[in-house]
Amino acid sequence: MISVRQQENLENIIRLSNVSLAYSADSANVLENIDLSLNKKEFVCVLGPSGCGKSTLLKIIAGFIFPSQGTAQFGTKAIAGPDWQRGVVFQQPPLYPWLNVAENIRFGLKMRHFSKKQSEDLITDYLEKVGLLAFRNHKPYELSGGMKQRVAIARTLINNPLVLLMDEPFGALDALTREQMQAMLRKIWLELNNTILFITHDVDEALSLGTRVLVMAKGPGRIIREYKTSFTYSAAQENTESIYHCDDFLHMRGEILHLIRSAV
Amino acid sequence: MISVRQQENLENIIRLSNVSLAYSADSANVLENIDLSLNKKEFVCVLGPSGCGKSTLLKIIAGFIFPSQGTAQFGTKAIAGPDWQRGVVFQQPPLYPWLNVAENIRFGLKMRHFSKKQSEDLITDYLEKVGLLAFRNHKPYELSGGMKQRVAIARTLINNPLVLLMDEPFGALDALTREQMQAMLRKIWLELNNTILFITHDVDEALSLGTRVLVMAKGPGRIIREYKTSFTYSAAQENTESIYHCDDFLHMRGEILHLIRSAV
Amino acid sequence: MADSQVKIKRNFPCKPKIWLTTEHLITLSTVAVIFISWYAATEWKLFSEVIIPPPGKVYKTFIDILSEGYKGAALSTHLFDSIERLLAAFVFVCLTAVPAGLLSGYNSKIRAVLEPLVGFYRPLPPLAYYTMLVIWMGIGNSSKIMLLYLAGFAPVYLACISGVMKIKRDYISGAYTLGANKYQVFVYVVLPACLPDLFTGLRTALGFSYTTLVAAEMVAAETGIGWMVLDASKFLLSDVIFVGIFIMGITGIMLDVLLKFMENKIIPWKGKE
Amino acid sequence: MADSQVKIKRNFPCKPKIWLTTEHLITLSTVAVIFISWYAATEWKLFSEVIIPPPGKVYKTFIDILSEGYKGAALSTHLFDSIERLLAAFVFVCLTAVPAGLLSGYNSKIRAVLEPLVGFYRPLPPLAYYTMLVIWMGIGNSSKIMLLYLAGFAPVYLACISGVMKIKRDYISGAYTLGANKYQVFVYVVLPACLPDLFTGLRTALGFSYTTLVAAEMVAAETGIGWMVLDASKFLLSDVIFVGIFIMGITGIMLDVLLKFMENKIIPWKGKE
Amino acid sequence: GCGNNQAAKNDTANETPESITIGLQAIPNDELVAKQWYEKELGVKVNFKQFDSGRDVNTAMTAGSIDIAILGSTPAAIGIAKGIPYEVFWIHDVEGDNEALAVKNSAGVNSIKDLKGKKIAVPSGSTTHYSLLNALKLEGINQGDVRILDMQPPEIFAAWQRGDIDAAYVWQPTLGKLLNDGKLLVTSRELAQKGIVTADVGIVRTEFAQKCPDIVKKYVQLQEKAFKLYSDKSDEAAQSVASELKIDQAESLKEMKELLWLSGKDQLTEQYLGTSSKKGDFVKTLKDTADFLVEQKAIDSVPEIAVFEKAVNPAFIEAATK
Ligand SMILES: Nc1ncnc2c1ncn2[C@@H]1O[C@H](COP(=O)(O)OP(=O)(O)OP(=O)(O)O)[C@@H](O)[C@H]1O
Ligand SMILES: Nc1ncnc2c1ncn2[C@@H]1O[C@H](COP(=O)(O)OP(=O)(O)OP(=O)(O)O)[C@@H](O)[C@H]1O
Ligand SMILES: NCCS(=O)(=O)O
Ligand SMILES: [Mg+2]
Ligand SMILES: [Mg+2]
Repeated sequence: MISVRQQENLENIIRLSNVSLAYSADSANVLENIDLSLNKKEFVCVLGPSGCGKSTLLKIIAGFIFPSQGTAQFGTKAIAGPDWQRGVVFQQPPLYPWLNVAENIRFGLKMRHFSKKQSEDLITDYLEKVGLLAFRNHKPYELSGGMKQRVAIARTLINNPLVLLMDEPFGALDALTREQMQAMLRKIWLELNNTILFITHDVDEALSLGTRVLVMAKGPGRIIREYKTSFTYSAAQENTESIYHCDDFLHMRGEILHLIRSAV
Repeated sequence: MISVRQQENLENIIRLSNVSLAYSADSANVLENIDLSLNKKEFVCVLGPSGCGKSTLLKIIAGFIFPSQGTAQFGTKAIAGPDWQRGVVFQQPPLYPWLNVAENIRFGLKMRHFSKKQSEDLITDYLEKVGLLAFRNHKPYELSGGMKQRVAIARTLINNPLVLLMDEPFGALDALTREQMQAMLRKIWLELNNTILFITHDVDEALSLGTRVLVMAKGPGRIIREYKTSFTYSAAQENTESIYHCDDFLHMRGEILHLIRSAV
Repeated sequence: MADSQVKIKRNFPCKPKIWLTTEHLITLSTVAVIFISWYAATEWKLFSEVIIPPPGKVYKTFIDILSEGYKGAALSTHLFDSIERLLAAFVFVCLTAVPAGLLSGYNSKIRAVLEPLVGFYRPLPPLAYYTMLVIWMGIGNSSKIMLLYLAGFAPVYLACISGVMKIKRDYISGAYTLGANKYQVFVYVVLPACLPDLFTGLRTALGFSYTTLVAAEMVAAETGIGWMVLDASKFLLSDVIFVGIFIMGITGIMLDVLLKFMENKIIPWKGKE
Repeated sequence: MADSQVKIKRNFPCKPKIWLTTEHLITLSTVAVIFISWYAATEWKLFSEVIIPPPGKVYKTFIDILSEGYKGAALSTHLFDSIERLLAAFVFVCLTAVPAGLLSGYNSKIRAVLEPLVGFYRPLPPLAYYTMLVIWMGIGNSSKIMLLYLAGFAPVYLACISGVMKIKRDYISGAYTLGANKYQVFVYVVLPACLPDLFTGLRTALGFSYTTLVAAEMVAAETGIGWMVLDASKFLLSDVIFVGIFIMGITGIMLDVLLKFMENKIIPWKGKE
Repeated sequence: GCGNNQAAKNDTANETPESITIGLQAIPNDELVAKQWYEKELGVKVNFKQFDSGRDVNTAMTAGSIDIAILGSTPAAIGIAKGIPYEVFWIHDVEGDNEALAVKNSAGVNSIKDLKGKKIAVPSGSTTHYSLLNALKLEGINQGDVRILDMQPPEIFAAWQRGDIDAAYVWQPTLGKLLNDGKLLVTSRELAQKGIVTADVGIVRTEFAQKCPDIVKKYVQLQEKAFKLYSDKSDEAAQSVASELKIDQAESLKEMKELLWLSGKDQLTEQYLGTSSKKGDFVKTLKDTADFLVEQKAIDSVPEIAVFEKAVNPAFIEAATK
């Protein structure tokens, strides 16, 4: 099964060529010489020290900002702005305070003219997936930090975009909820075949979810190493906890941690 | 040395007795029957599922909200509002956008009438501690998520409050930066003897930092288990990584994870 | 046993409303102090009656006008006519200034057309161009409503622009990534996100239009509270002027409270983001 | 080799300023269209000259007034006198309404005293109480400045209150936990956090005061742009009225641009939180 | 109203419009006495519009919002000079003791000559403005020797009370209030005797006059009727004015008597409007007024006398008294 997916992957869906970015003309480059392709159905995790430019990279792919140099493409077209086929889960979730939890989650479907009935079932489904069924009618400002993050995740996932860009989506979740969310995301990805770019600061998380792990360094931000992984398939089948103890995993984990430590 | 500290600890500095909290008269209790004492020089970590009321508990101790029932005391007095002796690191850091990084960090010292000269050295010191020396004159909106969090940490630590209340302070930090921050906090705590209440969703972090770990459950939020720990002393002396592999640690970690999983 | 149960005072972070707070008492005292000073000043004859009429006389005049009207029209007619002009203008403001302002905030080309025009007429005193309005639109209600409309347009328009400018960028980018098109972003994000500023603008506009009422009723009106005050001032009937001023002040406050009330109903999230 | 180097167009998320944008061109066209319609309307004599004087005549009158003055005073004197009154009022507004508004937002007791008073007088038309002001303060500059001051006070006061109300709670609690006392929170947090709203208030107030200029110069003025327009309207000198209106509109825009410029200098973080 | 509807242009001279609009001012003269009869006797619906001063009447005339109105001779001269299409067809009253120059007792002024260096308030562009400037000129006082302040009557009273001004040329009822601590220096009646005539005149929109001459004629007849009532039963006339102005009858009679009332016959004499074939002195009064305003730099230019000749139209009085 693994090899089948690998073959399908050959087609690029996102392609950054020689991208550099500076926030203003008189400041240094935040990203430099980034060459990155996301293949279809890949799950790419990005690791890197705080401030190395992970969010910046994601914003370029999302179409919020444009490379100062180089090109960014989605499919065969240059990225000209945001698009629902590139769904984004923000580092700080911008939920709409005038909508309640269910309405926030419904937002994308409404924009895309789903009928109310079609949406209702989907919403209930996703509310359950993120464990917030009981908070359906709450307003965002009545939620805890982790609950907000989960609403934001549901809001983007329900849209089922071709590409999912997620910026530390599980950052504010406790160990248990986090595992549940990881499992959910993995399942969705396996079923729906989205392409995912996933920023995290947790090496375990990156290894247990990604098919590819990128490690970035800072000053200026660049990709220093790439790992192909497949622990996520084992995790999907067996107990997740078990992969954490397998040697391959521990080895790669050690290598990455070492890399991050030494890169500074 | 450990026993010495234990003895000093006998004095309560924060005491919650039978505290319940509901956000409004017609909603259910978010916290119920909380009895919690923080002894002087303790480092208490709080774990618990997303939405169980960790932040709410911290807000009560900080003096931002008041118990609906029961009493909250700081020393011998009821908590009547915020106070610099109970320093707070927020889950979402409210840095002042009109001040640059150094000015944000200087804020507390300025309020407390430290001379400019006294402050300058301290600020440089703390900027170095959180790894942001180069960003001294940046504005908060020019920082990445993790950098903002570190500014907020420095801003509170520089004040050296009696009690430190920290709400997932390292949530947005990558593995390396996180370790550095943990080491820094541990060092400060050992040197300055603050009392710390530390909310986290990372069990490893809780065990490697705390002298006591509280586990909360939700519906309504309550403390279901307490662990005394002392891994932090070993971590301070030896390599931090080493404690993660010691049996005691793994055992307690497993127990807590199990507890969190089964509590739902 | 029932009587051993202790009632515990409960606190809630979101306090329930209390009807008579210390603040209300302070407000009442302030008003009382003003009335007493007024009474004292006239009682001791610090000013001539023509300058400041005693409260008693103003009250009597109020009752008289209430029962007999002023110059051929009942008080209610005067009030109603003024409010009608105000509201007509206000409705037009809502229908035009809100979309114009939001669109101007949203689209820099539209702003390039409208903002300079508004910027130009905004500081113009109504009295400076009222003559022109009367010449163009006649002396009927339309020139009066137009004047009130112009007074109200600018604050709402500018508030909307500034509201749009203040929207968090992530709210808008978020909507695009969820599949909204420009039009949907406008309706489903820009509009609700601007509501707090919109209401501030509407309240400013209402107060501002009210302020223009006398000017609007200066030419060839026969009814209206503004006209009544102006007419009374020609005959130095200071008691009538005072009655008119009180009515305008109090109805002004009432309209404002009404808007505030609507604001609280419509924007419960204000200040909680 | 030097000529093999390729110049690459670089983009930055924060774009550098371009001096003549499409928007500027649109604005210029709008203005041009208005002038051309004006010219055409008068050329084809759609309206009598009293109603709309032709641009040429207005320009001529402007030059005349510029060289000879209007009714015994140079144009610069008229303009200067008006601006002086405006600025005096504006300075008093800054000195009083800003602290009053911020304190009212911060302390509910202070608000309980001041807000109802402001709420009451705010909708009152200046023309309704101007006679009272003249009675109390005479016909000199002080009653004129007072009228402009009252016009400007309310917008700034209300903007400050609403600014304080909108401050993120965490900004304030954060300051307390860092050791600030009530006074320090006010100076170091409330004040800077309100600056954006404060400036909006100041700009509204300036426009609003300007709007009251003619009313203020209605009584016993011998100079002032407002007086000039009013006097001209008594003698149906529509060309002078137009000159006056243009001067007011353009100086109004200039003052507003000045405030906007200051705002951008003082609050670089606006909209970036 | 008549002639308001451009589309319904019709050559027949005597249309009966659906309604007409009459502009009033609060002046205790024949207009207010006659007001009670208009609706019934003009045979059309009548809308009344109340104006504060001749200045607003001119504005409304320019807009074509009113058909017939009353205003002072000064604003009338301005309007004609500016080419507003209306004609003077009636003189409601000649200003007498109701408009006067009052001086505050404490100012220590006993004659107009003493006014040098003093502050004098007057509503700009009104009849009294013209009267004041002429009164000063007659005494050889330069405009620069005094300070003339433009104020409306209510503010004049307020400023007077405070002692901000020394003198004022105003009309009733403010004038009466000022005299409580002031005295008269000169009245418009005295000035009229020296040829400085100011008056309140009836004007009609030219287009309306051409289309509906009958209504204008009837209107003139009603003024005559009011004049008669005033001469024969002054109490009754005073009563109707009193109820219009909301003052008591004695007060209204007193104020009415301060005005000089003219019958239609009086107006057809040389001294006033004259006849259609030979226009009277009032043409010159209007022209003089306008000339004077130019001299004072109040307005920029004055047309030929012929324009004023054309704007004075006694034909309706002639028709009415036939
Ligand atoms: N709006 C901005 N203006 C100027 N500089 C910025 C801006 N946003 C980010 N930066 C700078 O760009 C660099 C990278 O920021 P970015 O947010 O991409 O980091 P990150 O890798 O996402 O970090 P973290 O893990 O802490 O979220 C940082 O040095 C930051 O100071
Ligand atoms: N302002 C509020 N109004 C109403 N309910 C609230 C409010 N803030 C929090 N709650 C509710 O209180 C509960 C506890 O929230 P709290 O923020 O304390 O959780 P937490 O343990 O910090 O969670 P997390 O780990 O996700 O930050 C949640 O169910 C939340 O919905
Ligand atoms: N008494 C006449 C007043 S006015 O028409 O000249 O303003
Ligand atoms: Mg980031
Ligand atoms: Mg929390």
